Amino acid sequence: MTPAMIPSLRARDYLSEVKPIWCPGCGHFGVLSALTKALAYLERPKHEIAVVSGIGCSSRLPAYLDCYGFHGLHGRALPLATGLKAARPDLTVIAAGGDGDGFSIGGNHFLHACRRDIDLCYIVMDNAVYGMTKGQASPTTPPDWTQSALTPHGTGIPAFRPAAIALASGASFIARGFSGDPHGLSELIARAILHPGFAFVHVLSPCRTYRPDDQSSWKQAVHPFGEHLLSATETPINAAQGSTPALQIQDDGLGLGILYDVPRGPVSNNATLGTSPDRAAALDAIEAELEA
Amino acid sequence: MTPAMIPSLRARDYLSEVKPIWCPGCGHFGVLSALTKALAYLERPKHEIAVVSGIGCSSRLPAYLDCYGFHGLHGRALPLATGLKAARPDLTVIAAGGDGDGFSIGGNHFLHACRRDIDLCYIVMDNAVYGMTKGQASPTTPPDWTQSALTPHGTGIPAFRPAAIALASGASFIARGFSGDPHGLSELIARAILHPGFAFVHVLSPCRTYRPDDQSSWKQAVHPFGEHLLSATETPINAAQGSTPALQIQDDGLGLGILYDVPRGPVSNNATLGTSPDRAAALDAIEAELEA
Amino acid sequence: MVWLSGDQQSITVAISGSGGSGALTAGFILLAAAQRCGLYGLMMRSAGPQVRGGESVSILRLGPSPVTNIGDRVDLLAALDWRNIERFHDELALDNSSLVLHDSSAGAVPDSILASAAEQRQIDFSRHAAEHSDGRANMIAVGVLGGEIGLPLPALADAAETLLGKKAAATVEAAKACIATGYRGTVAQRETRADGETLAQRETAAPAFSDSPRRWRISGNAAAGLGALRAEVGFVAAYPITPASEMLEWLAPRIERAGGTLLQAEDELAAVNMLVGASFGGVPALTATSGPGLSLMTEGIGLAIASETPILVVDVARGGPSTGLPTKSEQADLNQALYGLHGDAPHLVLAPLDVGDCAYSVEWASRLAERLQTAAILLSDQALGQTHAVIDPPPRCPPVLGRKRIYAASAQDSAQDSAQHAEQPSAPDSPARTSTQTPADSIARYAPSPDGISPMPSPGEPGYAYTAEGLAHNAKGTPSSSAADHRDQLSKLAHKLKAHDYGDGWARIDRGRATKHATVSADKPIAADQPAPATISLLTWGSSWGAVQEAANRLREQGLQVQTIGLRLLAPLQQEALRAAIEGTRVLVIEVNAGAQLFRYLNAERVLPLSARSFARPGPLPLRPFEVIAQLQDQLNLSPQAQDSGSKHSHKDSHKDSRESVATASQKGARR
Amino acid sequence: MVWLSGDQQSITVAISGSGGSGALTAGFILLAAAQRCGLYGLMMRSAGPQVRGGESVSILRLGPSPVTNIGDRVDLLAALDWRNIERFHDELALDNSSLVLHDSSAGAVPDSILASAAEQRQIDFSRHAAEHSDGRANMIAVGVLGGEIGLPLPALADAAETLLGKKAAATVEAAKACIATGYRGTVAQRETRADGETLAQRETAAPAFSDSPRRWRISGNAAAGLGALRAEVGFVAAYPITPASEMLEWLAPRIERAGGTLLQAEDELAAVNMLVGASFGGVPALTATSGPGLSLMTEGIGLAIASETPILVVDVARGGPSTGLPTKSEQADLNQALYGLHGDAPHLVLAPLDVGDCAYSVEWASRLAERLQTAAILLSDQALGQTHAVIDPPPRCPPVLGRKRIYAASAQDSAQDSAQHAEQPSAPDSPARTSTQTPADSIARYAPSPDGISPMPSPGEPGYAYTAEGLAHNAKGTPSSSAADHRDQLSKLAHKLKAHDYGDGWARIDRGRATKHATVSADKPIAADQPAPATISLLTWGSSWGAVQEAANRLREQGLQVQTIGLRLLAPLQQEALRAAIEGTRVLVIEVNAGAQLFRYLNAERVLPLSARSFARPGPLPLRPFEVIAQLQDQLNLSPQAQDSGSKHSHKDSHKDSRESVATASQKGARR
Ligand SMILES: Cc1ncc(C[n+]2csc(CCOP(=O)(O)OP(=O)(O)O)c2C)c(N)n1
Ligand SMILES: Cc1ncc(C[n+]2csc(CCOP(=O)(O)OP(=O)(O)O)c2C)c(N)n1
Ligand code: SF4
Ligand code: SF4
Ligand SMILES: [Mg+2]
Ligand SMILES: [Mg+2]
Repeated sequence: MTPAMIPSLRARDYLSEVKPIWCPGCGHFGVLSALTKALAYLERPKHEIAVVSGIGCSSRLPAYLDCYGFHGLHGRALPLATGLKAARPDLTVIAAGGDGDGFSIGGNHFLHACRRDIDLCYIVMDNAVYGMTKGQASPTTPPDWTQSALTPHGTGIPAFRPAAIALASGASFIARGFSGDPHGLSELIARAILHPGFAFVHVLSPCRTYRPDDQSSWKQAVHPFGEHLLSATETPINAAQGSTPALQIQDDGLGLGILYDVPRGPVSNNATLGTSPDRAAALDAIEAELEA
Repeated sequence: MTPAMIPSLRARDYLSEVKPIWCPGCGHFGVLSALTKALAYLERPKHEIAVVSGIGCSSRLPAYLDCYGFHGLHGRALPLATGLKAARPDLTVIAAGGDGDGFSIGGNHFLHACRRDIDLCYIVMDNAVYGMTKGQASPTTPPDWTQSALTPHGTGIPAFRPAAIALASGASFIARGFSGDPHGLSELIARAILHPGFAFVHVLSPCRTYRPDDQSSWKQAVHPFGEHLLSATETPINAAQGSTPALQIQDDGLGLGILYDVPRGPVSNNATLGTSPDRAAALDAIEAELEA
Repeated sequence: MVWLSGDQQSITVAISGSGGSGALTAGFILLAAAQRCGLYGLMMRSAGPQVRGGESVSILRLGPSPVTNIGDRVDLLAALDWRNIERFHDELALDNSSLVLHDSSAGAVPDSILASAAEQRQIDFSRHAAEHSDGRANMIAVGVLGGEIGLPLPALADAAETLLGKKAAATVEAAKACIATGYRGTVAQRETRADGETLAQRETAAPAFSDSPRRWRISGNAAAGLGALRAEVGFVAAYPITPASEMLEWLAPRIERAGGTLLQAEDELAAVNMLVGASFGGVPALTATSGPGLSLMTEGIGLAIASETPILVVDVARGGPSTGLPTKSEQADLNQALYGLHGDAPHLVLAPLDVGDCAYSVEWASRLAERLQTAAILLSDQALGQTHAVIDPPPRCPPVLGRKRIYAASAQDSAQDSAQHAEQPSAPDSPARTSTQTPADSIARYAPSPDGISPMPSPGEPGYAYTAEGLAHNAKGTPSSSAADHRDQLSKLAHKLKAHDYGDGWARIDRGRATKHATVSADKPIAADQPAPATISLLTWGSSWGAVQEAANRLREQGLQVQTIGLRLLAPLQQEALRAAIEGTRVLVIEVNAGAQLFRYLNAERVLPLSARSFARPGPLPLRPFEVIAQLQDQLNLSPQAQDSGSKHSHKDSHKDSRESVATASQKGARR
Repeated sequence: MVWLSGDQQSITVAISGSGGSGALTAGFILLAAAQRCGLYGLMMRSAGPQVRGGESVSILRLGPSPVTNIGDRVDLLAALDWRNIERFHDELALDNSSLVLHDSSAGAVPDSILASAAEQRQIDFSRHAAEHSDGRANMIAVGVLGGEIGLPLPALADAAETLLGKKAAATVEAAKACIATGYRGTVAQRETRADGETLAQRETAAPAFSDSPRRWRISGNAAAGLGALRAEVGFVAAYPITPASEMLEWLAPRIERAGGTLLQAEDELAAVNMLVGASFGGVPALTATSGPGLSLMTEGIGLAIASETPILVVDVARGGPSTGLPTKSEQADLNQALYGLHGDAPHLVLAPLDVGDCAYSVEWASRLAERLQTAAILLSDQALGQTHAVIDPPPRCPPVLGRKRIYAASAQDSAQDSAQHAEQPSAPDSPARTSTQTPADSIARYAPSPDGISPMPSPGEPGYAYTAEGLAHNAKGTPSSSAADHRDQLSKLAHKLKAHDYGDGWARIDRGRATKHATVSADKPIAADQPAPATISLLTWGSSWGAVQEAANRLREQGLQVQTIGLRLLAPLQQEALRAAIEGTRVLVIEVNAGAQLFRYLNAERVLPLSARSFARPGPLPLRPFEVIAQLQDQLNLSPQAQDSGSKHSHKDSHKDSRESVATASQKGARR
């Protein structure tokens, strides 16, 4: 991001007129701001961007942008984004949502979107809680958090490791940002959008209301990812005969930066649109075959 | 498995009278036989065992056993097993199914059952195909397999790595067996049943009909897992402050044996049944509180 | 504005304020204070779109006899400030006999309030609060409103102490001091007012505050949770969703006290399948969700039905379709509950009729599911679930036999009669699982039987191992695609539901007591207390019951012979009983949804006369009694005066006419 | 057993055998041979529970005029062996005029076959096959049956060559040799038979084999896929499930040729949400599934409806409930298709009436969904989807305007009339997306409009960015919980479906041509060809159409004035048109499910007279014409003789009586 580049649209031009319903101090404000910055930096025309989401406080994001958007179903942002991108490869498609949306009810789509490696940017605003439904434990909530009446003794189960799962599932780009650092986050998002494949951006985005301590404790605990390790060799698709694929993950969940970045080719089982074959002729030929 | 132990029931006593619908030569026969061997070895009374499954050729397993069983929904064996075990901790609960059932439609439950670490044994009979629906690609199908009309150019996406996902999700026991080696497999299953937590047994169980080459190619390729690596340190639940949890996975998908085995405590958010409190008194007290 | 003086049977009070103003806390304290005086009441609340800290309104209605609904209008509004008050305009329903109390520092009275022509009065809530250290305006409002309503000060103070109990002692004391300030100011002010009532008179007239056992203060969601405990539900799995989460949050700590398990699932697909597993294990199981979750559960519910594994799904409905109106009410999930499964999948559908009835209905639904080895869907909604009410403790549900155990299969029919009236409402019809008795030969899990219920063993019982099956199967449970097996099992599923005797619980039918003007006339014989045969039936379900009930009472006072029918058991529909109940009456079917879902369902089952009419309008506004009265007059072409001259209802209506009425009625509803 | 001699309008042939015997291949070759002779036909198949290699049966019916169903019985059975033949007993429907050909080496004829009293004849299929190297018994059977039926040998050989084309040349040659052996043996044998017909006579009588363009040989699943291509569906996402997978497998390579995308999803939840995404992107999208998948899709379908994003879900139904009968047919998903969503969620439900109609209906459903910005559910079933038929190429669906584009919103009404009759069936009512024209100001995505359809931009169009919304929203799409916004948007959703002019496609109505005995009488004027007004309506939907149609033809030949009505558009129900169509007739509603789902639905909508009756019985057996005739006589108390004396139908039926009929009729159905 060289200072020489002066974007033709300012970040705020990407904002719609809808006022966020978020609580004052919510981490998601930082993500919104970082995203508009990234889009402005990339100079993507607003109408060529589509931001789709699930349900949750975080998933309210699309309406706050002056781009095309879809506020879909809880947990289903990724399939919706996948269908959109597969049908309209010309668009910049961004999926966004929360930790509950993406890792609890949407966990299966997360696994398979990572594997499928379609060219999407997926931003998860992880606040380690269900904000929208008033403070239940999410998969990333620490096991000993007892503030939810639904799990009065805590969940008792270890927190979900989004980066590890993404790596094990085959994601080709993994980054982690912090909503308290919108500038750094905007750069990660920009790179994720540029990545030609599935790019997962894990954002620590504290919930002011239900986990009021995260804001300050995360601010202190985050650090550059550099010293840690995320590596994958020999994914099954490009493994040499006889070699042994290996994954290594060393991650305290608080390291910021690009954790993993290995471009892979596009999905091959999709006939892309826009090659504009002669539909009518194809149909005629197919109908003729029915006489055989 | 010391030869001194002579089981009171023979393996075949665990078989029901229902004749399997499996194709001759199907790998799943080997799993059935290994499972009955393991049960006989463990001397579990038949009526204290429940085997639950999803839908698929593999998921037909329960009916072939003379235990309690549930042939449930496609992809939902694990939640059904979880509910059963949580409500009836006295039972030995085994979940079983296929790669499509467990890793495609059931992927989310796989993630969360590994995390939840409830005392279940989960046997996935992986034949890298959807047998029951006549030969479509499953998550573990190699990307270049073009035999399914639904993916005529192959899936083009790397195969799902069950062991890596299980490890990253927090499973406490991971093993891999081969249906062509029912004896070795029965030992793995026995150990999985004995493991006090979620025990995942990944079984290479070839589909004779839709992937006829796997039987012989797997027979040649499998090897003891020994030389490979599956390790997890510092899972979030027991991480020391400031330490960095790490996972390492080196696995060609064909190594047999126990890949990982770290007992963890039982889930703590479940009040267990059977502590037999005075229900009526509890109810009276709760009702009285409504007057406050 | 005088407390229940003269004819006034109840008072409706609203408190509004922006984020953090404590309008809800104030409402809860007033409700608890009413509870402390032997009054009835209910409180609904409404909030803006913000997750937290947004503006909100609490609306309470209090009275000496059971309060069934929020009424037509608000008598008294305390506005702590005016921010975004327009959002609540529809819900506030002020008119020219309402009184609005507002803070002088809150700025100009908004147009929407002015337009209502309500009387205005300035009260310096915030200035009075500032007189106390830690003082808060909402507590001044509690005092002012308590005084206006006529609740005794000790009741207000005790309520505040209970509800704020977890806060610092200083906070509680400050609250009590503010309440006293507000209360005294109001009552003193009245002393000087034209109505001349004295403080002493007021205090005498006020209901007594007592420590003796009180009525219950409970929300519909909590009552539903209580029903689960009463039904001995031992396993709950669920995924959070508004407005059902509170039922789960109420249950989580309490089911543990009762020895059960609650598990937060990764999604609704998991939750419903967990229930099936637990129930297969012999433990009654329940989940709570709302529309989107119910959609995700339909496949699992179908499995419970096909495999004959009892489960109960409580749908605390919100506005639809899709994600819809998460925090507001509508009765629009009836279609899905009745018909939402693939294949022919007969099951139970029930709905509670009021807050307390959530306990009764959930208990009954769970016990019926257990007995009939099927899935039950219970349709609560936001208007029941999130309404807090002061009520008489709800009764236990009628006795229902427990799961049919395999041991007792032969002795079944004889055991049934005696057990039906046993004190224990759910005695299983067999010896306990610990019995050492071993059967001579195994009984097929899905064997036919006269009542359609096959005995169901639980894992752990030796000799009965079976595999529960969601594929079409034969009597043993082995998958079968034979037409005969399929037909036999399908008719078994249908028959067991039809054959069961549900008793009287299927509906509340109220033909009214003798009308007021009848009882005051001393020369009427006691037999006049017997309700006259009805000529009009107001037929409804679920949360609409309260408003319909009040509408009926008013109509009766006008001399109309009105009966109300609230269906509690929606499926299987008790056709014969319902036909008998509406025989010879004009029927108006009332519900809060756009699609006239109940009306269509009753037509599908051919229980309604062709003359029956529908009043269906979408949510989210709560149904008000006056709407029902207006529709009655409009649709049945019936004003109180007209009725006597009107000819008795018959089925003479022209066929054409009546066939058009589905569209007409529901369109009318939609247009409102 | 003589080919179509005399009155016989068709012949039904079955081939059975155990795993690997090739009974299905034999059936396919016979069907293709019939196609080559200008005949019509259809072939159903049935298999045992084994995944592969289990025993199976193919049942074909062939004739010179369109074959609509499998008929009442099997004329001719070739049993390659007897293994597990009892499994197919119900489907084979042999009687004392059937002929059974069986292999002498297969052992004793099973009791079930003997009980049918069918004529037996031994043919040494396997011995004859052994005469050829690589020879197979099933090919001998093809020859024998071809000869019996009277298909010309060259047609059989050509069919075998086409169908076995991918195999080794030697295999194909062996097959042809076996076919010739079987054929010649049969025909020669007949020469010596009592009927004295000579080979020469047979060959003359046989239909001609020609190379000229033929009728289509296609399955319902393939036809549905073709409909998708015709509708310009550009995106398909799906998860495999029987019996829908074949539709997807047919489409996968072909949609690619037409420039579209097909994606195998991880589950049905993903699939349906992928459609919503693709369609939001402007590309018509479709999925295919069966009951369990439809259950999982209901939440996503609701999103499509609420967000007004067109999608089409094809349900190739199988027997239910739950996992049910994966490989067998039933029409039991109608309830879920109509009512299966939470909230009020109006949408389209259609059903094809025969194999070819799958193309027409899928195309129409997709185009309607596009135009009306809603979800369409199309109810095919296993009996249509997996039936292979020889048919005339099905027509294109009627013209439907494409998506309403934002540019043309103002010129909408005028453009509509002209475009409606344009040659291009789906001209979008606006300039193409590439237009450089930029609007003065943005139009709200969910703005009200007279036809209820708001213009819908696609991403990429500058100036119209909007966020599609599944929450209740205002005209701009901003989430809103206001009662007015909710009511407005709900009525828009309902209105756009009601207001659309669906034309004649909503149903097939057949009042019959002049009956046979009318046309043979030469002195009748041509006007006699006009059908007489019907007195009986046989009302049905989906795959039941064929059998109902044949039943009606037979009844007409007996002199009854019968009309058939096959509903193609089930929702929104075209009440007025349907009422007009059945006016003054006695109505029997016919369907293959236990719950009388269509009958109940029509009652819910109050379109049926009280005298209407239901014939509903569960699957999986295909509906046979004789069942319909028997029910007609039974339920409408009507034999052909009785009709003239019977009084003309009116609505006089006692009310009581008619209200009981739901239960009665459906129970009768269930008991069959
Ligand atoms: C099918 C379904 N289940 C449950 C819900 C209720 N629900 C709405 S948002 C949400 C969780 C939101 O948590 P998260 O995704 O972490 O977002 P946050 O609010 O924390 O930003 C849930 C459970 C729903 N809308 N749909
Ligand atoms: C909800 C749902 N979707 C799809 C299906 C169809 N279906 C049945 S089995 C199966 C796949 C089975 O594959 P796998 O689990 O690998 O088992 P296998 O047959 O290979 O042993 C599918 C897709 C179904 N029954 N239910
Ligand atoms: S509840 Fe939490 S996540 Fe939701 S808006 Fe408020 S602070 Fe943000
Ligand atoms: S299809 Fe494959 S997996 Fe299924 S029974 Fe046959 S061999 Fe086994
Ligand atoms: Mg969150
Ligand atoms: Mg498989």
